Amino acid sequence: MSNKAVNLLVPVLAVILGLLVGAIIMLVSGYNAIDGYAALWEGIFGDLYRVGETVRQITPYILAGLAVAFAFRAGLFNIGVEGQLIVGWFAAAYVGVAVELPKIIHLPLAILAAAAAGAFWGFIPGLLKAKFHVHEVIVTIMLNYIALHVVNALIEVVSGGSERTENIFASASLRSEFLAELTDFSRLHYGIIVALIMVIVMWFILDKTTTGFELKSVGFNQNASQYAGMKVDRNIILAMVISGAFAGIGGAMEALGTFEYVSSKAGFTGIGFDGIAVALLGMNTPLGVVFGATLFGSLQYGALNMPNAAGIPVEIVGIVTAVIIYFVAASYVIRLFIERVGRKKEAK
Amino acid sequence: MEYVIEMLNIRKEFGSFVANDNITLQVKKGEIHALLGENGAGKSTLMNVLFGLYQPEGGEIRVKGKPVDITDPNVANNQGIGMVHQHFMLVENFTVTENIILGNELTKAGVVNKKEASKRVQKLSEQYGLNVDPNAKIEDISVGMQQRVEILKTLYRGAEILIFDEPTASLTPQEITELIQIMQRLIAEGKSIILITHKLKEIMDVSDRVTIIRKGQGVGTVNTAETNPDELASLMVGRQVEFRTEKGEAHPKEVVLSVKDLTVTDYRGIEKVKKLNLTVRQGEIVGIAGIDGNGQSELIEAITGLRKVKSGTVAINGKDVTGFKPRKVTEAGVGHIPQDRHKHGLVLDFPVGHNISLQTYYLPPISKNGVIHYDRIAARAREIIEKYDVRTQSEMTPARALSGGNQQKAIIGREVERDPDLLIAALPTRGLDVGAIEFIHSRLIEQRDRGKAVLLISFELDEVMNVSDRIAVIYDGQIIDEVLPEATSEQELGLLMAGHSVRTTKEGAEPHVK
Amino acid sequence: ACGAEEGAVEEEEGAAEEVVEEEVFSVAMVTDVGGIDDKSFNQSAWEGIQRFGGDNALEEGDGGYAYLQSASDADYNTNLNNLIRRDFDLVFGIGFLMEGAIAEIAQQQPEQNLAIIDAVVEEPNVASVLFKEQEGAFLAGVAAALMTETGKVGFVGGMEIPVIERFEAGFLAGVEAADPEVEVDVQYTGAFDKAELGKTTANRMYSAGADIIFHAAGATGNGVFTEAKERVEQDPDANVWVIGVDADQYEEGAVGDTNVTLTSVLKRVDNAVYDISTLAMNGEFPGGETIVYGLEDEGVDLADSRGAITEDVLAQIEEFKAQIVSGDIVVPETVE
Amino acid sequence: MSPLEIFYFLVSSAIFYAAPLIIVAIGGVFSERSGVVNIGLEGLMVIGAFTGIVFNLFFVDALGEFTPWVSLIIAMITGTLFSLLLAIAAVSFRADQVVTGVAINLLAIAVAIFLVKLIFQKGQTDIISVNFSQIRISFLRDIPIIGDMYWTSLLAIAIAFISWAVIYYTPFGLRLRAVGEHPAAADTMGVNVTKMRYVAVMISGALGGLGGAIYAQTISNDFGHATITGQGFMALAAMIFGKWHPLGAMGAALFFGFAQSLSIVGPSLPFFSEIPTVFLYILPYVLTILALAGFIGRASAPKASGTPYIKGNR
Ligand SMILES: Nc1ncnc2c1ncn2[C@@H]1O[C@H](COP(=O)(O)OP(=O)(O)OP(=O)(O)O)[C@@H](O)[C@H]1O
Ligand SMILES: Nc1ncnc2c1ncn2[C@@H]1O[C@H](COP(=O)(O)OP(=O)(O)OP(=O)(O)O)[C@@H](O)[C@H]1O
Ligand SMILES: [Mg+2]
Ligand SMILES: [Mg+2]
Repeated sequence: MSNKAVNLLVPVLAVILGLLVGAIIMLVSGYNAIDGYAALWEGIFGDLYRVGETVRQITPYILAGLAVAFAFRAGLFNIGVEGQLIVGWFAAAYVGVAVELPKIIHLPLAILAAAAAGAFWGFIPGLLKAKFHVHEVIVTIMLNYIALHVVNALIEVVSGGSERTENIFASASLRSEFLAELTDFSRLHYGIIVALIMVIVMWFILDKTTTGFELKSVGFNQNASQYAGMKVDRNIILAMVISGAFAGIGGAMEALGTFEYVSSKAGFTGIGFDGIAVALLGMNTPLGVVFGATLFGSLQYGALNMPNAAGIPVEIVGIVTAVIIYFVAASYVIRLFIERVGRKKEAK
Repeated sequence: MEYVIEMLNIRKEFGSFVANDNITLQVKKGEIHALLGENGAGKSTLMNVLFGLYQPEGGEIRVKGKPVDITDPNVANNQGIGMVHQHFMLVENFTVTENIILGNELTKAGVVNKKEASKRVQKLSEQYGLNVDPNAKIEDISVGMQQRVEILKTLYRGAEILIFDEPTASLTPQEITELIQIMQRLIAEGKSIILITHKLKEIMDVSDRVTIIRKGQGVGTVNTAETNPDELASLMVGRQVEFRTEKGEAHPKEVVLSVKDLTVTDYRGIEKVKKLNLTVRQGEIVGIAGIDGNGQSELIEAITGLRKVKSGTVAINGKDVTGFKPRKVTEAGVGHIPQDRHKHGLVLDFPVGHNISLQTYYLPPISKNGVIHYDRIAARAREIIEKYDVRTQSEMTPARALSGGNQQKAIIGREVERDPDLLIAALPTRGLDVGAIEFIHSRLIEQRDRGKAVLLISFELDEVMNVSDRIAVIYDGQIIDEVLPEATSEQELGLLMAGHSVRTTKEGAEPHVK
Repeated sequence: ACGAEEGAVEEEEGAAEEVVEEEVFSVAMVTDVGGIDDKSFNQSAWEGIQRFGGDNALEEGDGGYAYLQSASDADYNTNLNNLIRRDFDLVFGIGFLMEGAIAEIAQQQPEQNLAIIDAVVEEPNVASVLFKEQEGAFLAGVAAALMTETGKVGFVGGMEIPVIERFEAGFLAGVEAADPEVEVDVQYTGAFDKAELGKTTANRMYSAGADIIFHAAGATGNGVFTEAKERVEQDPDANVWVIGVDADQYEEGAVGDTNVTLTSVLKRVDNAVYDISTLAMNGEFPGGETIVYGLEDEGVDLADSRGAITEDVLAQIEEFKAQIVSGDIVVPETVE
Repeated sequence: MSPLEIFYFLVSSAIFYAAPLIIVAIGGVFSERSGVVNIGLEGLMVIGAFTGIVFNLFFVDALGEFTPWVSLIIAMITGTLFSLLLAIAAVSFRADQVVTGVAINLLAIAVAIFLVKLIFQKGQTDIISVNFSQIRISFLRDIPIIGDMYWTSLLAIAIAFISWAVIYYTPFGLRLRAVGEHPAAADTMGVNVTKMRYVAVMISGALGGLGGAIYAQTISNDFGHATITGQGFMALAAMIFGKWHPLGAMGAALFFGFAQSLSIVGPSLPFFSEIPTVFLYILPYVLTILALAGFIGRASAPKASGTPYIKGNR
């Protein structure tokens, strides 16, 4: 079997295994697995509204996934996507409420503000890693908490003591009547296009630019990269900054599309952490991230329908998702299995 | 029983690739048995089978006549087989003693008894004249001492049969001499040795018999006394070969590299290069001879911008490049074949093709306005792969999968084809077989003949003597003398490198600089 | 037996359908991430809906009463929509976090009756429900001020948001009114889900001499209870108390045979939900209005202290309560 | 509070806060020292907290005062079993260890909440009635700091020292570190790399479960989705901060605890009370970053950590 075919088959088998495990758990727990999956399917594709909402859900996952994947490709583990996303969310919402401008300026400005905020939040661990060799994992974990508290405080300041900002001006919104009507008033917004553009941006940076070449090289071997004349420090910082910018734009999707405001957060959104899973499901490639986000987002969104339509706790989908990721990680076994089967067939 | 080890018709496959195709090796008690073959011939694989790291697909192993099934290194240890690996198997942040006792610890009340263990190591070390400090950390000791630790590891386990996989590849001439003495002492103690080396001279000097393998197949075994290097070489390659590098006279012209009063410190702030002066001209190869650790690495790193210069200057073609970033130095016309190809020379997880463009990816025609053209990288890679005979499946194969010789050829191709005014080659032939060495040497000479400057750093007297036009001897961070190869004997050079008799030799080698 | 049971189920389903055909009023709610067992307002709201369902012979499910739980903030909108699609006559959004979602849907679906708890949405088809938390907290302040033996009491808040600040303001005012000498130690923890912060903060307050702590901090408040209970376990004579919030937190305070819960400030979301549902069923849905539930209409209250508060103090609390109901005392919403 | 009281408070609440982190971080030390990156600490804590609480609730009638202790053992067992998932994937299946860890985290919380809903028909458990409390031995009680300590804190400190001794002074520790630094070397010396890594990951599972159960039985007293929210990641940070050393991890966890307590005492101190609360909320995290950048500096992970060992690979 060709390598490409195997590469495709691995995630497919992982998904099948995940669903199988989920089915077994449902059966053992006394639920009807067929009803459960029917509800899940219904929850994702049931009608236009749901399809719209599913796509909306996928949008921030794509960006969070890109953020994690991009850092990974440069040899960095960015657990701070969550925090970068939160500051991006705030920045976009702030620009959205603070001024009213023509849409053609306002919307890009708000997205840019989010990217800049996220980039700044990524710059800190990048700088500390490059200059002081501080492990980026700890710094980004700490910065997540800092982002949460700082943004909550800023919301209070900006909104004059309230727990949320006003809604952003329409000129900064990603929402569109057209998409809403198309999908039966779902909150589907133009963010998905922004996300897909960012997918292309990541692909372009990594695969088409000298910067991408350097980032990958530094990711694999800092020593050799330095010997080859690359600026390792600069590349580490740059990788974190770009990664943070992707995450920040992910926040903008929420600020300008899904919610159109930002409110105090009692805890993390989870999107940033899920971004790790998305990136890894997608093997850290731009296109892979789209698939990872689609799978992850669909399951998460569709799961909401399970307690409703089949009386099964949503957590079953969490289990299924985890099992899928587990088997993607352990793809060696699946590959071995595919090879064995392949060989047996050849033998015959 | 005549043979202590018999490996009969051993077959080892990696997927569809046959690394060992029915090879037979028989080792007599008390002999040094050399194993010879080109890079990738299958020597290490065969030894890894003997040591239980690989399970063979076919064949039989007998130890002292008894068939044994060596399923893992523990079995090998129990059979009295010890191995000194090509790439050292030492835990860098452990002490010598810890490395030696690992897996076979001496305990007192459940706690590792380091005191007693290090005493034993000390004793063993003295018994075989190995001169090892049991309490030193591996990362702090020289390569030579690391190797002696590897030997101690096997002796500590009571090995009777010792396998040495390319033990001399990374040793200095002094260390090699010591190692040979150690091996002879081991034989005297009744042990048997299997020795893998690419250096025919060593085989001729120390071994009793030689088994030759070629492309995974056994060619046969000969008595060392009844053969000569030429015959061994042709047996190894499979045709008549001439391994002497042809080299005409040098015609040095303008100064390319000029180092003045250079002082460089290491990361601890200790001066490793002290007010060093050196020039290299167009059309000459200057060899830096010296024992490892006398400032060679720091010197190169300072020239290439990888290390901060404390004082002094470095100029390329008359242009001061002191303190330049590596990229700027490269652009000033310097090519660099680094000492450690895995760590510094290659991004092992990148395809060979990417590695070949590791210095030029940002320049036209590969890149324009920051946009990179991978098809051009591939095209260039194919050219160089062809021209430098880099054996790889394709330019997209990860560099990791290439043999050391081919990795090195790719690096040479990359650096030489950039046509630098100054080519710095640090230990360019380490671990390579004679064929590959010859290839690389002729590339260096070719550069010189095209009017380029070449700076060669080597620990091997042979190499320095044969390739250089002028030899600068480095000792304790300074060039203590410069000699002409044709006017100097190996003995003299060796003494110089050890820092001896600076004045007398200087007078003896009077007319060296033109 | 199996067959018989299946038949029974079918019959039931048939019955349910008939009920639907009769066009009985149906009501549903969306919880925030807490879920219907958060021992707080989600739970209380669900209890109100269940009570309403029971009293009006509704079945749980479509055409009767139902709830959906949200897994994240992004789910509110979806869940509300989902319930609307399932044709519930009235849909509640529980909690201020749902304000944006309710506002948006109210505009998209002008025919749909919606209600929101703890926030105001000015749309003609939305009934907004607020509570005078400060009035309940005021009584808690009175109780604390009169019961303290050390002259020092504490307030542990979660995040600094208006709802919690109303609790704080009421509590401070109550203490001030009952005994201006009593000191109040106020501290916010910045989180609703960090029990360890609640515990450490309570530890600090008790160590510094406070003997009664009122918490309005969700699960962070669990830590306050933990600390108080531990102190009582260590030393049965320790005089430490906790005032719970939202629901009657008596159970949380149980330690062996005693209990550290002095009382709890009740926020009767159940009553409000019941009330609004009844109005809507009777065709009097207060769309576009904001209804504020205070002491007067049993929207807030103090829980039974089960003897922890002495009779004379209870009597004084009653007096203050009467004054608030009559409007003689107006409890401030914010801290000056 | 007087300055002395404040000091006692800071120290004792730092220790209290740190106890579960110390244990979990040391679990991470074992795993990573053997060469297996363990991002799944959070998930292991979740499993420990869940089983600790559920077992406590079900067996409290039978076991009485001993319940929390027995719960700890049960939590260690389930933690160990759960960590096998990581071991199998990371060691035998050559899986990407980070991905597996992420999967473990997702799986743990999903399974735990799923089971809670199945068992209790609601999103969180009831509150346990018997939990851990402070040391009650009379002669210790009067000593400041120690008197305010919990048995579980003592346990954590004991575990730190025992782990230090095990990792640095026993044959097991020597092999563990060798396997994490240079598995091929260990292999040639007859050390079973696979076995060592399994054992190490299982120890991290046991300690992760233990830490979770301690957290749940000293602090939250029930289990729900808000019980373990990031403590595992803080433990991971403590492990790195502590340079993969058990005592270092303990120090780092205590540092976190200290910074956290400082943010709580803050408002009652004169010079702190003026600044906006948000600065107190972020204080622990900012202090950590400053400490790392300022004087802790470079941390180097065990060399082989994160890479599956495949015999014969270079
Ligand atoms: N782990 C492996 N997987 C796949 N192929 C391998 C592996 N190890 C060795 N080989 C193949 O087996 C051949 C023999 O390798 P081996 O290491 O035995 O060579 P060698 O004779 O020791 O070479 P050198 O002189 O460079 O040390 C190589 O050409 C390589 O292609
Ligand atoms: N995982 C692997 N996959 C494919 N080939 C491998 C692998 N590991 C080792 N090899 C092969 O092993 C061969 C020789 O390995 P060896 O370690 O002897 O290197 P070498 O050629 O002596 O180079 P050096 O000594 O510079 O590392 C190479 O040809 C390489 O292709
Ligand atoms: Mg070899
Ligand atoms: Mg070699």
